[in-house]
Amino acid sequence: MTMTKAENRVPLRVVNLECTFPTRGGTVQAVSGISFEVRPGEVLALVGESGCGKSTTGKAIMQLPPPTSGSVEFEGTDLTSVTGSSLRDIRRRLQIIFQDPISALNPRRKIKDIIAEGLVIAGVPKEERQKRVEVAMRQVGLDPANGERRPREFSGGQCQRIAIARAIVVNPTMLICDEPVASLDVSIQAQILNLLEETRRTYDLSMLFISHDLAVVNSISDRVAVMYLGRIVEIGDADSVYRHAAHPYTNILLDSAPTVGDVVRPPSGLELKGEVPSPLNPPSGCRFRTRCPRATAICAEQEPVLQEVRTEHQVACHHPVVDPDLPNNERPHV
Amino acid sequence: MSSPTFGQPKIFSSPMGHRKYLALLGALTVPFALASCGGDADGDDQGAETDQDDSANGEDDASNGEPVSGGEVTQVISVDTSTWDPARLPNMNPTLSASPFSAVYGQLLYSNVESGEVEPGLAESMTPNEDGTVWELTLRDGVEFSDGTAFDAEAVKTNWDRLADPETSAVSAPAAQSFESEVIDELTLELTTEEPDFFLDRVVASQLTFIVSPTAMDENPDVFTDDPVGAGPFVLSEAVSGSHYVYTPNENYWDEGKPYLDQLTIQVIGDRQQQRDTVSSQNTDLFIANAMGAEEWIAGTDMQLPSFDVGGSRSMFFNTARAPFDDPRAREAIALALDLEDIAYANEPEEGSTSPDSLFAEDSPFYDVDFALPSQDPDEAQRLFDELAEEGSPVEFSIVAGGAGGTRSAELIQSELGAYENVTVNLDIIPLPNFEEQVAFRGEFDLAIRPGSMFVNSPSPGIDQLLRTGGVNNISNYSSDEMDELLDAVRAESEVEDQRDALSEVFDLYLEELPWLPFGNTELVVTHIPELEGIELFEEGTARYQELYRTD
Amino acid sequence: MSESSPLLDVRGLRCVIPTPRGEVQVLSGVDVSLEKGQTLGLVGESGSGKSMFARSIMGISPPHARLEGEINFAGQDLLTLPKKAARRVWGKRIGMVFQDPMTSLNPVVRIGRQVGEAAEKHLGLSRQQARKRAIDLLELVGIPEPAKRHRSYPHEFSGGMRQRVTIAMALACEPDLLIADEATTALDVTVQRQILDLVKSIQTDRQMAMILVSHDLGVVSDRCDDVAVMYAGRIVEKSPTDRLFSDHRHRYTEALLQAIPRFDTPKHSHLAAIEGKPPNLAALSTGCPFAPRCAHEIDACTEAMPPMRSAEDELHWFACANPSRSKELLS
Amino acid sequence: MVILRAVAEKLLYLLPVLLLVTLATTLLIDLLPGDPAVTVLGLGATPEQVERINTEYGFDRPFYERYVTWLFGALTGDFGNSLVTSRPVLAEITARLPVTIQLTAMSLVLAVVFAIILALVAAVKEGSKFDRMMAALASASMSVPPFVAAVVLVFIFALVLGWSPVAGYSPLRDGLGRNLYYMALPVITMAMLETGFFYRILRGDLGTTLREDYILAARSKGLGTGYIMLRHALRPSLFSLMAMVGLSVGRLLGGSVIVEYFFSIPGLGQLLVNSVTTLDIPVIQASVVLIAIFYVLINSTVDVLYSVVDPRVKLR
Repeated sequence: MTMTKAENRVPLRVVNLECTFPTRGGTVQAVSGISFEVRPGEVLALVGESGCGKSTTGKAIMQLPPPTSGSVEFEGTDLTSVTGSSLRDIRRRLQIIFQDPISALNPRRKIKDIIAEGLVIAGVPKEERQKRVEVAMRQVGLDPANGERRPREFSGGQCQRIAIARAIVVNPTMLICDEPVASLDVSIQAQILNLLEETRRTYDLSMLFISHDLAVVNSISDRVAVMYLGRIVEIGDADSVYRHAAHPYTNILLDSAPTVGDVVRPPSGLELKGEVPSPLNPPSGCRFRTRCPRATAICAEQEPVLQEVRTEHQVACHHPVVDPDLPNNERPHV
Repeated sequence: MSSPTFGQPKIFSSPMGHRKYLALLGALTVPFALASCGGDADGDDQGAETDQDDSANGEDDASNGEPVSGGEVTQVISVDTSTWDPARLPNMNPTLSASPFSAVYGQLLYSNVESGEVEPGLAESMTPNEDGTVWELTLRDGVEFSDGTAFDAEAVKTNWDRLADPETSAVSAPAAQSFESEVIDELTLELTTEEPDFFLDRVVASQLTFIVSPTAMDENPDVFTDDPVGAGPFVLSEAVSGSHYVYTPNENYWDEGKPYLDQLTIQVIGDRQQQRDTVSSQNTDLFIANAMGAEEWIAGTDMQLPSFDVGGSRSMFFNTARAPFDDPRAREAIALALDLEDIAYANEPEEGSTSPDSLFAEDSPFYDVDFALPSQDPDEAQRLFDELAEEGSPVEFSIVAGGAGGTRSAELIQSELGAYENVTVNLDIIPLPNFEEQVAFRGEFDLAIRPGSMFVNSPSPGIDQLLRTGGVNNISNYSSDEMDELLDAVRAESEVEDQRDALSEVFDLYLEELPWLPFGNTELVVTHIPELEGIELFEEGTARYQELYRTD
Repeated sequence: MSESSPLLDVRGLRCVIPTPRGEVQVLSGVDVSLEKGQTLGLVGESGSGKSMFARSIMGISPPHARLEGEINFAGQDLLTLPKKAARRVWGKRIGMVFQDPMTSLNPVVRIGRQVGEAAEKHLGLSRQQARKRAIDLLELVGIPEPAKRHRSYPHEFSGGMRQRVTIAMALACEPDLLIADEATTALDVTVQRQILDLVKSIQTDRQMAMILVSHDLGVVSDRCDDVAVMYAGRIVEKSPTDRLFSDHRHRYTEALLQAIPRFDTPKHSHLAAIEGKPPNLAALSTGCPFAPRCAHEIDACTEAMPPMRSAEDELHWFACANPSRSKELLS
Repeated sequence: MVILRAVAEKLLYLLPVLLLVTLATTLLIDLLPGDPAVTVLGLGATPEQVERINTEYGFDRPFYERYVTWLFGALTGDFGNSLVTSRPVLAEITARLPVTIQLTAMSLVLAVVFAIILALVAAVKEGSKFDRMMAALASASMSVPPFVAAVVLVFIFALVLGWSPVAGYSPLRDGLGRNLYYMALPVITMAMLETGFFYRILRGDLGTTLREDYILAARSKGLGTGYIMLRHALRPSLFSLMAMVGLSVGRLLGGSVIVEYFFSIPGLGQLLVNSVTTLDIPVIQASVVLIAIFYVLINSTVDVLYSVVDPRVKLR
C-alpha cells in the first residue's frame, strides 16, 4: 500500500467490467466487459453518447453499486473484494465528482461540514479539520468565510467547487469526474475545467474524466476511450484518436460535434444509420454494426477485439478507417 | 344540585337518536306494556270501539263528522321491523315493530295506552271465571285471514303453541307458556292457569295479540319475510326493508267499510334529527314515539300534539343479590342522598324532569295508589353510610351505565355522592348492546342506570315482573317470598278496589326494600296533521289503523 | 436587406416579471428583425433572456409577465392584436420547437393527433384530413412507417425521434417562421446533427425564416445567416455569422469564444474563463451589465449602458464601450 | 379482455387479504362486547334459550371451527341466516347492495364531475378570485363531516326551500324520477366531502400540468384554452385523482353507513349499523367481507384504469 508513484504502479486497472441491471423488460447490459487502465498522473477520458455505459462504469468503479463481474484494481487492491476500514481508506484516496452538483450536496448541511465529511470519517482531529477545510476552500476559489452557508445559497458553478473541495480535502490520489461540467454555462464551465486542471496538477492526481463533450475532453485528457453500447470501441492517445479516429463511430461522433475554431480533421463523410439498439438485446458481433456505414457480414458474426492501429491507439473494428501515411488533412473520404 | 334551573316538566325525552338505544329500550320495556283497571268488567266489551275514541285519546278535535273513506296516510316510525314473525317481535313498542304488525295482523285485543283497559279487537271478549284460573276467549264470527282461510280458535291456538314451543325461541315464550289453551269450539278458546290471574287478558293483549294465518305459515315460505298473511285491516303491498312499507286495504276485512284509508305507508326514520325534520316540515301525517320534546318540533306548523299521559319511569336498579346493595339500608341511603330531579335532568337535559309521584298514568285506575318515594335527606343518608361503614360493610360500588343520558346521570350521581363520607363510587360506562347482557342476563353490576324509559300501566305483568322472584324485568335480582305472595294477591283479586288495596301493600313493601329507584317520568308523544282523525292509541302507541281517516 | 417590412420586426421588447422580491426585467429592450427565409442564431447563457424572447414572440411568456414594445409579424403587432387573431398567427404562421422532446410532447396524446391538431384548427381540416397531414409531416421529418406510428404515444419513441415529432408539430401549418428554442440541447451530438440538418433542409425547401436559439456557439456557427449574442436581457452584439467569429467587437462575445474548449485547444492548457457569475436581473446597476466580469472594463462601461452601434456596416452591431479590435489589430 | 384478466389477477393477489378479513370477522364474536343470543332473545332470555341459539349458530364452538364452517358455506354462497330475521344473509345483503352501490356510484360520479369542471375553470383562471374562493370552499367541504353536511343540507333544501324530502327512499322500480328525488340529498351529502378532496388534488395537479412544456407547446400551436384544458391538460392530471377515487370508495362506503342511517335509505350501510347494534353476527360477517371485496374490486379497477388513462403504464 505504501508504494510510490516512482514505482509506476497503475493507479486504476479495470478488467472485464460488466454491469447488468434487471428491469421489467429484461436484463439491461449497461457495461459489457470493458478493460482499461489509468496511468499515474494521467487523465483518461471516457466519452460516448447517453446510454453507452460511461457513467455506469464510473459508479461501478466506486462500487456504487459494485459491478456484476470483473475486477476494479485500485493501486493494486481489488475493490470488489475489500470491505470495512480498508475500503474506507481506499475510498478516501479515490474520490468522485458528479454531474449535478446541487443535488449531490446535502441541502440541510453547512458547506464546511459537507467538505469536512471525509475528514471526519478518516478521524482527523477537529482543529486540523478546520484548517484543511479552509485550505481546500481557498484552493477551489471559495471564501472560507462562506463555510457557514448551505448549498442552496450557491450557484451551480460554486456547488461544483464545493464538490471538488470535498473531494480534494482528503488528499486523494485519484479523481473520477462524472460529467462535471455538463450542467454548467459556458463561462462557468471554463472556470471549473481550469480548476480541475489546476487541482490535478497541484495534487498530482490521476483522473478518470467521463463526458459526452468531445471538445471538453480534448482540452483536459491525455488519453480517450470511446464507448458505444457498453463497450469500448476505440482507446488511445487523445491526439491520435482525435486526429486519426479509426472507428467509424468515433469518426461520426467527431463529425457531429458542434465546434468553434479551426478544424483539426476533415469530416469523414460517414453517415449514421437508424437508432441506438436496445441495451436489453444488443446486436450480435460488433454492436455498432446496425448503424455502421461500413458494416459487412463479418461484423454480425464476429465480435471485433481491440487492436493496435498506431502506437498507443487501439480500435475494435473489422473495417477501421485507417490510413496512417496520409497527412491529417488529406485523408480520403470513405 | 349543580343545575339551578330545569326545563319544563311534563314532557320528557329520551335519547331517541340512536337506534341501538331504542332497540335496547324496546327490549327492556316488554313486560311493562300492560295495564288493567282490573276485573272482568272491562274485558267483555261490546262490539266496535269507535265511539270511544274521544275518551281514549283525550283529543278535542275528534268526531265533528262521520268518518270518510279514501285518502292516503304516511306514518313515521323510528325502528324497522326487520321481520313479520310475531315470535321475533321484541315488544309492543310503537317505535319498534308493533305498528307495521298491527296494520297487517290486526290485534286480538287492544289495551288502552292510558287507562290500561283491555278493548276488543279480532276477539270479541276475554272473560275470567270466578277465581281467575280459567279464561274464555271469544272470537268474532266470520273473520277471515287475507288469504281467505278462517280466523278461528284453532288458528289462534296454533299461533300460541308455536310461540310457547322452546324451539321457536320466541321473545314472548314466557307469556305463551303461562297458561294451557284448549279449543272449545270454532270461536272459543279456554285458557287455564295454575294460579288465579285476573290480568291474563293484559298478557294476551300485549304479547300474544298478533295471529298469523296457519295455512300461510305452513305453505308460504315467505310469510315472515315479505308476504305476511293476517286478518288485519291492511295487506302489505310493497315492502322496502329498512325504508318503508306500503299497505292497501284488506278486501277480506271483517268490518264492512273499513279501513277508511286507501293506502297506508309506514316509513322508517332512525335518526332523531331527521324525525324532527320530517315532522316539522310536515313530511309525515302521523308520528308516534315514546318520549321527546315534540312541542318545539311542531312550532310554526299546524301539526297537532295530543297529550297522552302514560305510566312508567326512568329508573336505576340496585343489585340486591350482592354487597353493598344486598343491605336495604344501603339502597335507602342512596335514595336519601340524591336529588332525583337532578338525576332526571342530567339524563335528558333538553326537557327537564320531575321525579314521578306515581308509576301510573292519571287515567289509570291505579293512579292514586299510594307511592311516595322518600324525599332527599342528606343527614339521614350520611347517618346510614356511617352506620354501614362502622359495621364493616361500607357502601362501595360502581355504576353501570350506557349511552349519553345514562353516562350523564351516572356522573352526576358520582359527583353528588362525593359530598358524603363513607361512600365510594366508580363508574363503569359500557356500550349499550352490552347493557342487557351484563346487567340483565349476567347480573354483573352494583347499580345500573337503565337506558331510556320503561312503560308501566298495569300491576301485572308490569309491576309484577319488576318485583317477582325471577320476573323477566326483575333486574335487581330481588327475591322475597313476602313480595311474591303480595303480588299473587294482586293477581287473585277480581275487583279493581281490591286490586288497588293489594297493590298498596306491594308498594309499602317496595318502599321499605327499594330494589329499584325511579327518578324520572316518561311520556308518549304523538304528532299528526290536523286532517287526520280517528287516532286511538293502544299498548305503547299502536293505532287502530282501521279507524284512521282523513277529513280533507 | 430590403427596406420593405421584414417578416419579423421586434422593437424595444421588454419583459418584466413581478416577483415577491421586486420586478425582474428579463428582457430590456430587444430589437430583432428577420427577413423571409433568413436564419438568426440567438446565443446566450442561461438567464440571458433568449428563451424568454422566443416565448414572448409565441405568446407563451409566464402568466404575470408584462410585455412592452412591439412584435411586428408580417405587419401585425402581436402584442396589440386581439388574442383570437393572434392565435391565428401562433401555430399557423409561427411554429416553435422546444428544448426537451421528453417534456414538450403530451405523454397521453397520440403523436399523430399532436402533430395534426394545429392543422385541424388553423386550416379547417377534418379529423381525417388532419390525420393524413400528420402522417405526411411525420414522413417529412423522417419517422419510419408514419402510417403506423402516428398512433403511437411519445414514450414509444427515442429522444431524437421525439424531437422529429415536435418539429413535424411545428411545421403542421407550413409556418413562415420557425423558432427552435434549444431544440437540440437535450440530444446526443450525433442526433443533434441529424436534427439540425433536417431543420436546415426543410427550412431551405420551404423558404422558412428561423430563429435558432442556443447556448452553444458551435451549434449556430454553421447554420445561421446572422447571430445575435444576448447577455442580461439584451442583445449585445449582432452580425453575420462568419464575422461574429472572426471579427467580434463586444468583450462578452470575445470572452465567450475564448472560454469554449475547442478541438485545437492544446492539452491541459488554461482556458480563458470568464470570472464571476451572470448578473442578478432584479438588481442591475446602470452601465454595461457585463462590466463587473469584463477584463477590459473602463469608466465609461459603468456610467451608462453603451448604445448599440454599428461596426463597419449596417450588418454588424454591438454595444460595447471598449470594444475589441481583433481584426484591426491583425491587419 | 386484457383488463378483465388484469383485474382477476389483482384479485388473486388479494386473496390472502380477503382470507384475513374473513378471519377477523369470525373473531368478531369474541371481540364484540355482548352476547348475540342474549341480544336477540331480549331481556327475558333464559339460559336454555341462549344455549339453544348458541348451538344452532355454532357460537359456542372454537373460532377455527366456526371459520372453516363459515368459509365453506361462503364459498358455496351460503352465508347463513340472520339472527334477527332468520332470513338468509345473502338475501338480506343482495336486497340492500344495489342501493348502496347506486348511492356510492352516484356520489362518486357527481363528485368527480363537479371536481373536474370546477378545477378546470379554476386552473384556467389561476390566481383569480374564483380560484381562491374555490380553494377555500374545497378546504371547507373537506372539513365538514357527512353528518354535519347532512343536517345543513336538509335544513336548506328540505326545510327552507322544500325542494326535497327530509328522508326516505324510493326504489328504482318505482321510477327514476322518484328515486332521484329521494337520492339527491344523500348523494350530495356524500359527494360534498369527496368533491373537496377531488377538487384539491386535481387543481394541484392541473397547476403542475399547466407548467409543463407540452402545454406551452400546445399554446404555441395557437390552440384555444378550452381545447388545451380538455385535450392536453386534463388527462395527464388525472393520475392522483384516480388514486383518490379508489381510496374514496372506502370513505364513501364508510360514509354510507351514516348517510343511509340519517336519510333512512335501506342500503348495506344501514344494514350494517342495524346488525352491529343487534349483534347479528352472520350479517356483520358477510357485509364486512362483501364491502372488503367491493373495495378491493374498485381499487383493482382503478389500478387497471391507469393503463387506460396513461399509455405509459403497461399491463402486465
